[in-house]
Amino acid sequence: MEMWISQLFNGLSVSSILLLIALGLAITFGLMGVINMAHGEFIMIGSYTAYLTQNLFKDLLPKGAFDSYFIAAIIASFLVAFVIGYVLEVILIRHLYGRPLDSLLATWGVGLVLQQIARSIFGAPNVAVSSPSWLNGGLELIDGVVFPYKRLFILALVAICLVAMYMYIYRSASGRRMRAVMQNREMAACLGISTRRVDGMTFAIGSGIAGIAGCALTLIGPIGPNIGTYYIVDAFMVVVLGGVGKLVGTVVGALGIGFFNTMFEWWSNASLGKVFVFILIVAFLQWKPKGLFAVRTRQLD
Amino acid sequence: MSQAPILSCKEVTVAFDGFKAVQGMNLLLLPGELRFLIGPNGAGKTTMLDVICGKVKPVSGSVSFHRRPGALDITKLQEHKIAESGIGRKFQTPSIFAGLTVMENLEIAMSQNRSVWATLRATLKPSERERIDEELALIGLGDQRHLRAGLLSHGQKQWLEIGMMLLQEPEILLLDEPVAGMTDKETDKTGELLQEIVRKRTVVVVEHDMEFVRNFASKVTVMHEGKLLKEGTMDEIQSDDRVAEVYLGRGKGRDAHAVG
Amino acid sequence: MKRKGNWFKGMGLAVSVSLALVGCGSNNENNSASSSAPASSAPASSSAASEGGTVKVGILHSLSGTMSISEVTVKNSELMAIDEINAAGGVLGKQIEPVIEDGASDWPTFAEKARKLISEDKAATVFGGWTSASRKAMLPVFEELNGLLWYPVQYEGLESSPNIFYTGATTNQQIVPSVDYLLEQGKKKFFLLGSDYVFPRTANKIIKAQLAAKGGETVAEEYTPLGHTDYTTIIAKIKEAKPDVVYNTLNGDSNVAFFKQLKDAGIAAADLTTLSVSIAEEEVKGIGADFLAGHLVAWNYYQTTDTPENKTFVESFKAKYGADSVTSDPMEAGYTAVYLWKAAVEKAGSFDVDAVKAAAGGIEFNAPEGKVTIDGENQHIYKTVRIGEIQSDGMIKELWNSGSPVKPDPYLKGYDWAGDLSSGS
Amino acid sequence: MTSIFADRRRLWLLLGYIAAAAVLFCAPLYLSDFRLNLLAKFLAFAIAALGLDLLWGYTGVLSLGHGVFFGLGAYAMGMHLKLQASGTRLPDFMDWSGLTKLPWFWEPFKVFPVAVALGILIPALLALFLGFFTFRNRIKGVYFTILTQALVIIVTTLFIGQQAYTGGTNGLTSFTKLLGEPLRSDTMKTVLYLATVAVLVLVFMLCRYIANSRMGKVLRAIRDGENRVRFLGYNPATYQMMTFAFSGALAGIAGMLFVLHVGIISPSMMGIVPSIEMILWVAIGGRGTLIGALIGTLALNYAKSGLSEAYPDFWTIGLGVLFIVVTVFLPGGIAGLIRSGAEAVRRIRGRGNMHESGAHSVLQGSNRSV
Repeated sequence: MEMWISQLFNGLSVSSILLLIALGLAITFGLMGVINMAHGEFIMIGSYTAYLTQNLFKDLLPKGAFDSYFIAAIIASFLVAFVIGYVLEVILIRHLYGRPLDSLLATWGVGLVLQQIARSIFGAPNVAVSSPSWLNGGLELIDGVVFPYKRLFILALVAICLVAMYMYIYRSASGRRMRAVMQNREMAACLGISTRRVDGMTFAIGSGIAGIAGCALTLIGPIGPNIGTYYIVDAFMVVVLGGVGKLVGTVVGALGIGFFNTMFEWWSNASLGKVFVFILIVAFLQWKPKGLFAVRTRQLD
Repeated sequence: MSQAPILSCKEVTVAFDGFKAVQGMNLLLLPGELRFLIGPNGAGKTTMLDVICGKVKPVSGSVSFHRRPGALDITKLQEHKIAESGIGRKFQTPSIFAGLTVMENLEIAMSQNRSVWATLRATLKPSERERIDEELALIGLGDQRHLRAGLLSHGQKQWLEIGMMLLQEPEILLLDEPVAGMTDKETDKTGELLQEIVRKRTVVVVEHDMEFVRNFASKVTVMHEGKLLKEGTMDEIQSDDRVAEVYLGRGKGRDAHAVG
Repeated sequence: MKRKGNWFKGMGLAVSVSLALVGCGSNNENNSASSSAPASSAPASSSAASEGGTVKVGILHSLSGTMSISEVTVKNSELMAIDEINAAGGVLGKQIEPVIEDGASDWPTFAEKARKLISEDKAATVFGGWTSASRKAMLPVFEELNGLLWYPVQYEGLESSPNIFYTGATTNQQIVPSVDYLLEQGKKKFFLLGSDYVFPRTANKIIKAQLAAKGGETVAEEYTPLGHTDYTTIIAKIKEAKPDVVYNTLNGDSNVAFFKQLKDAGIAAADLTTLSVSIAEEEVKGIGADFLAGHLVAWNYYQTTDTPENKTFVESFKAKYGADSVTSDPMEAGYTAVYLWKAAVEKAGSFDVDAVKAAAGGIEFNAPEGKVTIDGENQHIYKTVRIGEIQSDGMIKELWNSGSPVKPDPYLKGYDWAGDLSSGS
Repeated sequence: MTSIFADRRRLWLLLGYIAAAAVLFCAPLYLSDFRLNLLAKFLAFAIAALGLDLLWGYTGVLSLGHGVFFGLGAYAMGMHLKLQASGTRLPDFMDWSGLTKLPWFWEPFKVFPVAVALGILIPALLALFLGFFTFRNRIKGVYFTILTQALVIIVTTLFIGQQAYTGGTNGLTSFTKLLGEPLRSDTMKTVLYLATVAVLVLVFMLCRYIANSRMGKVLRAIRDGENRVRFLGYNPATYQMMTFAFSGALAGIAGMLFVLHVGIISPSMMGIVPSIEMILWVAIGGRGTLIGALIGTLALNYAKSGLSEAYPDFWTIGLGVLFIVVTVFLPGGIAGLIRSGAEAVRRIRGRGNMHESGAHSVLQGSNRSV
C-alpha cells in the first residue's frame, strides 16, 4: 500500500519540478510567443548563482549563518537571471518578435555561448552545492514512506511562484499592461504603454523564474555547464501540451507529464517511460493541436 | 423566380464561444446574379461569407451549392474542396503571396489540376500565358509582372487578388469590401472590374460604400445582428424605416446615406 | 523570367566552392610544409614525422560537450607526463610535441580528428578517447592507417584491436573481482542500476552470469537515459526490492542526482551498500563528499594509494594544476600510458608503430598505481584491483586489494561461467 | 524586352554551375586523403541540407528532427556493411548480447540494392506517417517543430535501449567490405567520393526543377500564406507531406553516403544537436535559395573543423555567435549577401534594368517572412 502513496508523491514532486522549469517558459513562450531555447541555460545560471552564494556565505559569514544561505540564493538567482534576461531581451530578442522560428535558432546560439562561458569560468566538471541542514532528512507519516523535506520545499516554492505569477499577471496593473502588449502591441503603444519596457520586464521575469528553478534544482540534481540541455525539451513539452497563453494550461500539462512519467517508469524502465510519455504527447496533439487550453483567434493566419 | 438557385443557405447559425454571429440566416442566390450584402459593423456579413467558403463551420443550418451535376453540402467539405468545386473568396485585407511575383501569383491561382503530381509537371501553355496577359491588362498590372507582389501598393494588391479570382474562374465569387481603403479613382476602376466579373459568374459583395452599391442596379440584402433585416432593390432598402433606424442610428427619415 | 542577380549566384557558388577547396588544399600544403621531410606528402605511411628535435604525439579528448567533465583532467595528466619526459631529455633524444584536438563529445569528430592526427600531423601515437563509443569510432581509422592509440579508461572488454593499447581496466580487473569481493562480504541480492549505454549493459550481462554461477541473485536490472535527473521512482523500486547491494554503473551527472536523492530518501551508506565503477575522486568533488561518505567504489588507483611514485605524481599534479585538484584512476592510466609508450619506443629503438607494438610485450613500469606490465598477447596491462570506500573528506580509502597485479582477460576466457558470453573475434 | 537579359543571365548561371561541378569532380587530383574524406562527408551533408531547404526555405516548415531520417538512412547502410564485415557469423554486439540468430528485420539488408532502397524508403515513409498525422490536423509552426524534437528523443532512446539489435550507443562500426571490395582502399575512397558528387549534382538539379516548377511556386505560397492557399483550392497538407517525405528521403541518402565515408553511425549522430546544426547550415547559407544550402553547409563545416583545430576551447562560442548573427542580422544568409552585393555592384555601375531599377531592387533582397 505504501508504494502507491510514495509513487503518488513522487509523481507530484516530478510534476512540481517540471512546472517550476516550465513556469518561466509559460511567460516567454506562452505569453510573448518568443521561443527561448536558452531557457535551460537560465536554469544553469540560477544553479551557479546558488553555488556562488553558498561559497560567499561559507567564506565570509560565521558558521551559524551558513544555513540561511539558501533563502539568499533563491533571491540572488532570481535577480541575476532577471538582469541577464533583460539584457538579452534588449540586445537580441527585441529584433525577433513575430519571427518565432528565427528566435528559436538565435536563442539556441545564445545557449551555446552561455554554456561555454560557464565552462570556462567554473570549469567543465560539476561543482558541488551542499544543501542547508534544515532541509535534510524527510517527514515520515506512515512507516516506510518518507517525504523528503527538499521535495516538500520545492512543492511549496512552486506554489508560491504560481500564486505570485497569477497575482502579477491577472491582478496587477503592470500585469494588465503586459497582457495588453502581448495581445495587441500596436494598440497598447497607442494607449501610451511603453511596449519596449514591458517586453524587457516580461522576458526578464520569465528568465528570473528559470533562475529560481535552477537554484531549487541544486537540492536534487547536478550543477554543471550542460544541465540546461536536460530540461529544455521537457519544459517546451509542458507548455505546448498545456496550451500556449494560459497559466492553468501549463500547470495541468506539468501534472499530466509528471504523473504519466512516474507511472510508466514504475511499470517499465526510465528509458521506455520517457518514450511512452513523448508518444502520448504526440498522439494527444493530434486530438487537440493547440494544446489543452487553446486560445481561439479569428484572424486568417 | 422560375430559375433554380445556385446557392441556398437555410437557417444558418454560427456561434463563437456562445456569441451568435449569425442566427437563422437565409440566403438564396440565382445563377449569374450580383448580390450586395450590407449592414452595420458586426452584422455577420463577413461571417456569412466565411460560412459559404468553408472558413467557418455553422453550428446549425444547411448550405448547398447547386452545381450542374448535383448539390454539394458545403458544411461537409474541406476548404480546398469547396474552392476547387467553384467558390472563390477575396478577403477583406488583400491576401496575396508577398514572396511570389505578380505573374507567379496569377499562375498558381489559374484554374488547373491542383494535385501535387500535376503542379510538378505543369508548364505554362501559350494559351494560358495569353489569358494571364489579358488579366494583367484588365487589372492594369502588365508592367509590374516580374515585381514581387509584396512591393505593390494597397490598391494594386486588391486588383491583383481580384485578377487571381478571375483566373480561378469560380462559379460563385465572394468579395469582401473590395473598395475598402481605396481612392476615388481606384474605386471607379474597381467598379469597372466588377462589371466585367459579373458578366460570367454569380457574385456576392459585402460593402459599406453606398455610392459604390448604388450604381449597380441589383438586389441588396441587409443584415443586422446576424439576422436578415430586408432584401430588395436599392430603392426599397433606402425607403425602409427599419434599415434607416438600424443603420443610421435613431433618426427617422434621414437619407440612408452610407456611414463608412 | 529568371529573378535578378541569378547569374551572380551561379558565379558566387563556383567562386566560394573553389575558394573552400583551395583554402583547405593549401591548408594541407602548409601542413606538410611545416613537417619536415618532403616524403610526408607520400601516401599516409606510418613513418613518423620525426623532425630534427621533436616528435609529434596526438592528444584527443573531449574539451567541450557533456564528456568534457571527465576528459579535461585526463588530458592534463597526459600533458604533465609529456612535460616530465621532455624535461628529462625526451624520447630517443627527441622532444615530444603534443598536438591537442577536441573530440567535442561527438563520435564522428573523434574519427575525423584521429584521421587528421595520423595522416596530416603524422603523429607517432595518439593518447585519447573516453566513452566506448568514441573508441569504437576511432578503431577503424587506426586500423586502416596503422596508427597507434593508447586508451586510458576502464571499459566493457570483449575487444583487443592490434592498433590499440588499453591502460584502463578490463572487466576481469574491475567488475568481476568487485563482485567476488561483495559475495565474500555476504552480499547475495544484487540490484543492477546503470545508465543506458554499452558499458553498463555489457557489465551487467557479465555480472548476471557471474552471480548465477556463484550463488548470487540479480534482484533487478534498471537503466536510465543519459542525463536522467529524477531517481525517486528508482529509489522506490530499490526500497521495495530490499537488495543487499546496489551495483551502480551510472555515469556523469546522473550519479549526482542519484546520490543526492538517495540521501533525501533517508538511505545512508549504513542502510544500503552501493558499489560504483564510474565515480572517482573527480566525480566525488562534483557530487559532494557528504552525499557519498561510506559508499564503495572499485578502481585500480586512488589518490591515497601509498606508493612512492604516487606521492610524486600527486605532488607534481597539484603543483601544476592547483592545490585543490585531485587525481583519479583514468588520469593515472593516461599518465602511465605516456610512460609505457616511451618505454616501448626506447626498447624498439624507433617510433615506427609496428616496431613499438612488437617491443611492447612484457614491458614493466612502476606506475603510481603500482607495478604494471604490458600483456603482449592482448595489449592490455596487468593491474592491481582495489576496492575503496569514499571518506567524508572526499578522498577514497582502500579497503581491499588483489595483492598482485591481475592478468588482463578481455574475453574472460579464463572464467568457465563466462563461456557463452563471447566467442572472441 | 526582358528576355535578352534573361537568356544571358541563364547562360551565366549555367556556366557557374558547370564550373562548380568541375571543381568538385576533379578534387581528388589536388586534395590529400584526409581533406578528400572531409569534403566527401560535407557533400553528403549538403544533400540533406538541400532537402531541408526545400522544406523550410521554400515551404516554411521547420523540422528539427531530420537527424532521425539521416540516421535511419545511415543505419540501413551500416547494417548492410556490418553484415558484409561479419560474413557468416553474427555481428559482434549481437554475439555478446546473447542473440543466437540474426533478427528477421536484419535479413533484407544483406542485399546491397535492397539496403539502398530501404535507406531511402524508411525515412521517407516515417516522414510521410508523421506528416500525415500532423499536417492533416493543421499542426504547424512551432508546435510542429517541437513535435519533431519529440520524434528525435523517441527514436534515439529506442535505438540506445535496444542494444542487442542496434549496437546501442556504440552504434555500428568496424566495416571492412563494400560489394566485395575493401572499403578502405584508395580506389574505393575515390569512387565513393565521385559517387557522392554525382548524387549531389543529381539531387541539386532535381531540387532546382521542383523549386522552379509550379509546385515550387505553390510551396512558396504555402510559406507566405497557408490559409490563403487553402481558399485557392490547394490542399496544403498534401504538399507539406510530400515535401517532408522527399526531404526525409534526401536525408536518408545523405546518411547512407555519410556512413560510407566516416565508417560509423551511432544514435548520438541523429540526436537533437545534429538536427539543429543541419538547420544552421541552411540558415547561414540562405534559406529559400538552393545554392545557399550548399554554400552554408560547406562554409559552416569547414569553419567548424577549422575553428576546433585552431582554438579547441572557444569554438562553441564562435558557433553560438555565428548562429545569433545570421538568424537576426543576416536573414538572407550568405546567398542573400551575394545577391545584395551583386545589386550594389549593379547600382554603382548604373546598369540597372529599366523596369526593376530604383527602389524596388533594393527592397527585393531583404524580403523575409517566416
